[in-house]
Amino acid sequence: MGDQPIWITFIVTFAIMTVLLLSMAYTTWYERKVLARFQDRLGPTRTGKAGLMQPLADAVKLMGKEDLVPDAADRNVFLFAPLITFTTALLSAAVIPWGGTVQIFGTDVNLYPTDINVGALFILATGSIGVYGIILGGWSSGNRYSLLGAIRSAAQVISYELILGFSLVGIFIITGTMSLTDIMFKQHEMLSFGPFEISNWFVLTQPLGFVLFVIAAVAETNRAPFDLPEAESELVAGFMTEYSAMRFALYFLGEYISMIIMSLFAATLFLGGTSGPGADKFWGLGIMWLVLKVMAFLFFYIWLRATLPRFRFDQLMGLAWKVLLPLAILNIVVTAFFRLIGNGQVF
Amino acid sequence: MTVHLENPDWGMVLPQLIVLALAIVVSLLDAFLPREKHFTVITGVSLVGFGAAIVALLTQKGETGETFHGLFRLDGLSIFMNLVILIAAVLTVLISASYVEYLDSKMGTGEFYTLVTFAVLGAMLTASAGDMIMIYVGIELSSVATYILTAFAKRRGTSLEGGLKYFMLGLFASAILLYGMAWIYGSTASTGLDAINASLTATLSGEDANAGMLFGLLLVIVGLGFKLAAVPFHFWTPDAYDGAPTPVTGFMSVVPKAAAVAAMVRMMVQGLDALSDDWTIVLAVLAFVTMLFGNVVAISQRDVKRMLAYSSIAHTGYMLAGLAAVQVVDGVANERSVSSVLYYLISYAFMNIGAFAVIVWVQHRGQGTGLDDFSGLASRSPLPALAMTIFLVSLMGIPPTIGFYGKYYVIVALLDANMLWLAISIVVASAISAYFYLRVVAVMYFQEKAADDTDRTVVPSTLLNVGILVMVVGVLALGLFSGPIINLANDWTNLFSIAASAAGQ
Amino acid sequence: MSWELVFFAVFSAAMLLCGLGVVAFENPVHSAVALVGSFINVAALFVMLGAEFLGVLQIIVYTGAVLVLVLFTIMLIDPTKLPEFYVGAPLQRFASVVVGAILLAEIGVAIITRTALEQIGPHTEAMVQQMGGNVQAIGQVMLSEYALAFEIASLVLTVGVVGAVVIGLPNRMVEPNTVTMSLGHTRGSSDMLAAGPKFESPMNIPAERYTAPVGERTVVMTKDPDAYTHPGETSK
Amino acid sequence: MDLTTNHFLFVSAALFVIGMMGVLTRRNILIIFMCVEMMVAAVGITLVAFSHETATINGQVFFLFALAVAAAESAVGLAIVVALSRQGRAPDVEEMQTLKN
Repeated sequence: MGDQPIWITFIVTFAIMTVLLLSMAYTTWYERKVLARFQDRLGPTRTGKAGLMQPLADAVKLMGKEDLVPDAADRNVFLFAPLITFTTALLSAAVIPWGGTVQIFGTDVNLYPTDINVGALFILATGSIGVYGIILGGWSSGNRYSLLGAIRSAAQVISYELILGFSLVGIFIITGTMSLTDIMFKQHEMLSFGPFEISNWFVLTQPLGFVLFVIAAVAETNRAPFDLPEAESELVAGFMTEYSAMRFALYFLGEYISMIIMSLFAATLFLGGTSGPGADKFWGLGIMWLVLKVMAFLFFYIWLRATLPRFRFDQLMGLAWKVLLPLAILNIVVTAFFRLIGNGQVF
Repeated sequence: MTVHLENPDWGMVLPQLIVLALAIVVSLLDAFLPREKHFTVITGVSLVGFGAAIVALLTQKGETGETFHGLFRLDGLSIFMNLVILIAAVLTVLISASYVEYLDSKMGTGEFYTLVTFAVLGAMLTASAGDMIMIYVGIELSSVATYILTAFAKRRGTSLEGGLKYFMLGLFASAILLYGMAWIYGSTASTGLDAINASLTATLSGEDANAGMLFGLLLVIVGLGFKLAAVPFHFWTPDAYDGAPTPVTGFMSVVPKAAAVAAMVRMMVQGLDALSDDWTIVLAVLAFVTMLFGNVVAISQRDVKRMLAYSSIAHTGYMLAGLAAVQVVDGVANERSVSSVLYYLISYAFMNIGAFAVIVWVQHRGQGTGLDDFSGLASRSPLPALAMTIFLVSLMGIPPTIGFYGKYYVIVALLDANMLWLAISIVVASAISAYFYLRVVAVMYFQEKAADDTDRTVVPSTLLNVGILVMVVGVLALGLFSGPIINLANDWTNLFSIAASAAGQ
Repeated sequence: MSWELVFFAVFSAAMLLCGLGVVAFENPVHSAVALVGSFINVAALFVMLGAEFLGVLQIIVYTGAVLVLVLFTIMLIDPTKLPEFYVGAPLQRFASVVVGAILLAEIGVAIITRTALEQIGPHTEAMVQQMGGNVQAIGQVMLSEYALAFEIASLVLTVGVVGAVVIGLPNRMVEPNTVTMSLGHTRGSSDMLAAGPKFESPMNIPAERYTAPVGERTVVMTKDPDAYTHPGETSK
Repeated sequence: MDLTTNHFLFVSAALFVIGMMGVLTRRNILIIFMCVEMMVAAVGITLVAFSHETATINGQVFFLFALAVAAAESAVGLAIVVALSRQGRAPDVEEMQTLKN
C-alpha cells in the first residue's frame, strides 16, 4: 500500500464504477431469473439469449417514458431527491478494497479507490445521507401514501443503522482499526487448530455480529421482508408512488446498488473479502472470490424475498430495539471481554 | 496499543456517586414499583439519598485534591457549592412531593425525581470541575434535566411554552459558551483550568492580552450570563419561571443558577485569573444593569410567581456584584468576594425556595398565583402568611434575616475592592425592591378576599408544611449565626485559592 | 495557489451558501436540506484539517440522526399551521444584519490580531500516524484523560432519552376525542364519561386550557334501539 | 498564498454569525433550532482548526462531547415541539404569548 500517481487512481475508480453500474443492471436480471426459478417459472427469455438483454430493454423503455411531476409536488426537491439515493449509494463504493497493491505492467496499482482511516464509518455515513433521498422524495410528492412511506423509512433506517454500526464494533475491537483494507488483510491470516488451517474470517469469531449485520443490512436496503417503506399492498409503493420514468429508475437502481454495496461490505468485513485459495498468488483470483461471495449474498437477498412475508411495522421496530440492540450490546461486551483476556488484563 | 487507566480516587467523588446511585435507584423504583406506592417510597428514598450525600460531603471537610486526570477537583469551593446544591435539592423534594402527586394534572413522581436528581448531579459536577469540558458537560446535564422539568406539566400549554423558550435560549447560550471556550482553548492549547491559568500567566507577563483571548472571555461571559439570567440575556426567565410547575421554579431559581455561578467562579477566578482586570469591569456593569432592571420590572407584576421571577433576576445581579469585587492585586484575590457570593447563594436558597414553597402551599388550597389569590391570607391562615412575610423580608434584606447578611457581606466585599458605586446601587436596588415585596405583605394582611372565592380543594401537604418550617427556621437562625457561616465560607475559599495556586505553580 | 486552497474555497463557499439558505428559505424542509448540504461541507473541512473521525461523525450524528428527527417533526406537524415567512419588522431584519456584520468584523479583528502559540502539543501529524491514526488518538485521550466527562456525556444522553419519552409520549390520561358509548352498557349513563374538566384547576388558568379537549360523544347503536335495556327501566 | 488556520477561523466565524442572524430573525422554532445546530457546527470548525494548529487532540475531543450533548438536547427539544403541536399550536415564536401579562 503506497502512494500512486493520481491517474492510476482515476483508472481504478473508473473500472470499479463501470463494473458496479453494469452489475447493478444485471442484478435486476439475476433477481428476475432467480425469483422465477423459486416460483417454478422461466423469467425473461425473449430479449437475447436467456433474456440477457432484458436490462437494456428496460432502460430503453424507462428512458422513453414521460417524466411526470405532480401538481402538488414541491418541484425542485421532487426532481432532486432520487439523485441523492443514487449518488450516495455509488459513493460508498469508494472505500471498498478489491485487493491490495499489485503489479500491473510493472507499475504498482492499488486495487481500491481510497483507503481512509474510518472506512467502515464512511459507509455508514453515506448510508445515512442516502435516507434523505427517500424522505425528501416521499415528502415532496405531496401524497399521503408517499409521506407515510417516507416516515416509515426514516424510522426504519435510523433504527437499523444503529444495529448495523453496533454489529461492526466487535470487529473494530478485535482488529483495532476501522480501515476496510486493514480489516480485510487481517482476515488473510491463517488460524491453525492442530493439523488444520483455516482462514481467519470474522464470521468465525463474530458469528452473532454477522447475523445481526445481515439482518440490519437487509433492513437498511429496504428489501423484503423489511420493505415497508415501499409496501405495494398498503402504501401503493410508498415514497416511489409519484415517480415515473428515469427518476423511478434511479430509485430502483439505487436500491440494487446499495444491495451490491452491502454485499461487498459484508464480504469484506466478515467473509475475508478477497481471501480464498490461491488469492495470495494471483490478484485476479482474489477478485473472483470476492465476486463469488457477493453473488452468494445477492442470492440470499433474493431468497429472502421469495420466501418471507413482510413484517408489520411495530414488529419491525420491536425487533430492532428489543431484540437486536440488546444482542448487539451483548456481542460487544463479550468481544471486549475476550480481547481483555487476550491482552492478559483479566486473569 | 493498550491504554492503562489510572485508578481514580473514588473517595473524593463519593457524594456525587451517591447522587448518581440515587438517580438510578429512583428510576428503577419508578419502573418496578406499583404506582400507588410511588409517593411514599420515592420521596423517602430521595430524602435519604440526598441526606447521605450531605453526610458524605461533610466528611470531606478540609480536604483538597484532584482526581480523574484533573477533571474533578475537591476544594473548599466545591464542597461549599455542593452543600448549597444538596440543601436546595432536599428543600425541593420537601416542597414538591405533594405538588407532583396531586396538582398540575398528576405528573409522574418517579420521572420527576429522576430528573431532579440528574439536574442536581450536573450542578454538583460543574461545581467540582477542573476542566472546561467538565464545566460544559456538567452545566448541560443540569440544564437538559431542567428544560424537561420546566415542560413537565405537559398538559398545561404554558408549561410547554416556558420549557420551549428555556430550551431554545439555553441551546443558544451553550453554543455561545462553546464558542468562547473554543477561543480560550485556541489561545492556550489546553482545556484544563490550571493549565489555562499557567499558560496565560506565562504568555501575558505584563503585556496586554491578545484579542482572541479577550473575545473568548467575552463570549464565555455572555454564555454564562444566559444561564444565570443576567440582563440583557434574561428574556427566557420570566416565561420559563412562570410556566414551570411552582416547585420546579423554586428549584431552577437555585440549582442551575448555583451551577452557573460555580462555572463562572471556576472559569474566571481559577482559569482566567490573569485577565481579571478585564472581566471584573464587565461583571460589574452586568451586575448593575441586572439588579436595577430586575427590581424595576418586578414592580409592575400582578402575579406573585412572575414577580419572584423578576426578583430572582435582581438577585443574580447581587451575586454578580459580589463576584465583580474580585480584584487581583499582586496575584492575591480579594478573598471576601467569592465567600460573599457563596454566603449569598446559601441565603438565597433558603429564602427563595421558601417564598415559592408558600406559593405552592396556596396552590394546594386551590388558589392561583396572582396577587388577588394572596389577599386576606393572614386572616384565613396566619402561619403561611407569617412565613411568606419572613421570606419576603429576607429577600428584601432586612435584619436579622439571612438575606440581610447576604447583602451585607457582598457590600463589604465591594467596599474592600473600592467599588463604592456598585455598593450604593445595591442599597438603592434593595430600596426599590421593598415596594413590591411589601405590597404582597400588605395584600396578605390588609385586604379581604371576596366571600364567594374561598379555598376549594384541600390536598394533604404535611411534607410541604415541614419544608416551610425548616426554611423559616433556616432564614432566621442562619441569619443569627451568620458569623460562623461566613467564617466557614472564608476558610473554604481560602482552601480553594490555596489549592488553585498550588496547582497553578 | 495550491490545490488545498482551491478545495478549501469550494467547500467553504458551499457551506456558507447553504448556511445562508437555511436562514433565507421559506419552507422549513428546504432549510433542512440546505443544512444537510452545509453540514456535509463542514465534514469536508474537518477532513481537510486531519480530523476524519469527526468528519464522519458529523455526518452520521447530525445529518443522519438529528436532522432526520427534525424533518420527522416537520412532517408530523400540520404544514398549514407552519408560520408564513416573515422576518420581523424590516427594522429588526436590518438591525440583525448590522449586528451580524459588526460581530463578524470583531471576530475578524480578533483572528487577525491573535498570536498563535509557539509551543506545540504532543499530537503532531506524525505522532497521530504513529498512534494508528486519528481515531486511535482521539480514543486514547477521550478514554483516559477525559474518562469522567465521557461518563457524564452518557448521563446527558440518558436524561435526553428520559425527557423525550416523558414529554413526547401522548398523555395516557387524556380522554380520546371521541367517546363511543353503548346504550346496552351501564357505562353509557355513568358520569365517568361526563364532558368537561375532570378536576378543578388549582391555578388561575381557564379550565378549557387546563384539561385536554373532550370531543363530542358518538352514540353507536349496533342493534335495534328497542332491543336495549336501559338501567332502571324494564325492557320494552 | 497558503492555507492557514486563520482561513478556517474566518469561515467558521462567518457560519457562526449566519446562524446567529437566523436565530435572531426567524420565527419558526424548527428553523431557529437548525440555526443553533449550525452555530455548534461552526464552533466545531474553530475547535478542530485550533486543535490542528496547536497539535493537541483535546479540541477534537471537546467537539465530540459537544456533538453528544447536542444530540441529546435535540431529542428533548423536538419532543417539546411535538407535544406543543399536539395541543394544536404552531411552533411560532410570536404566537407564544399566553405567558405575557
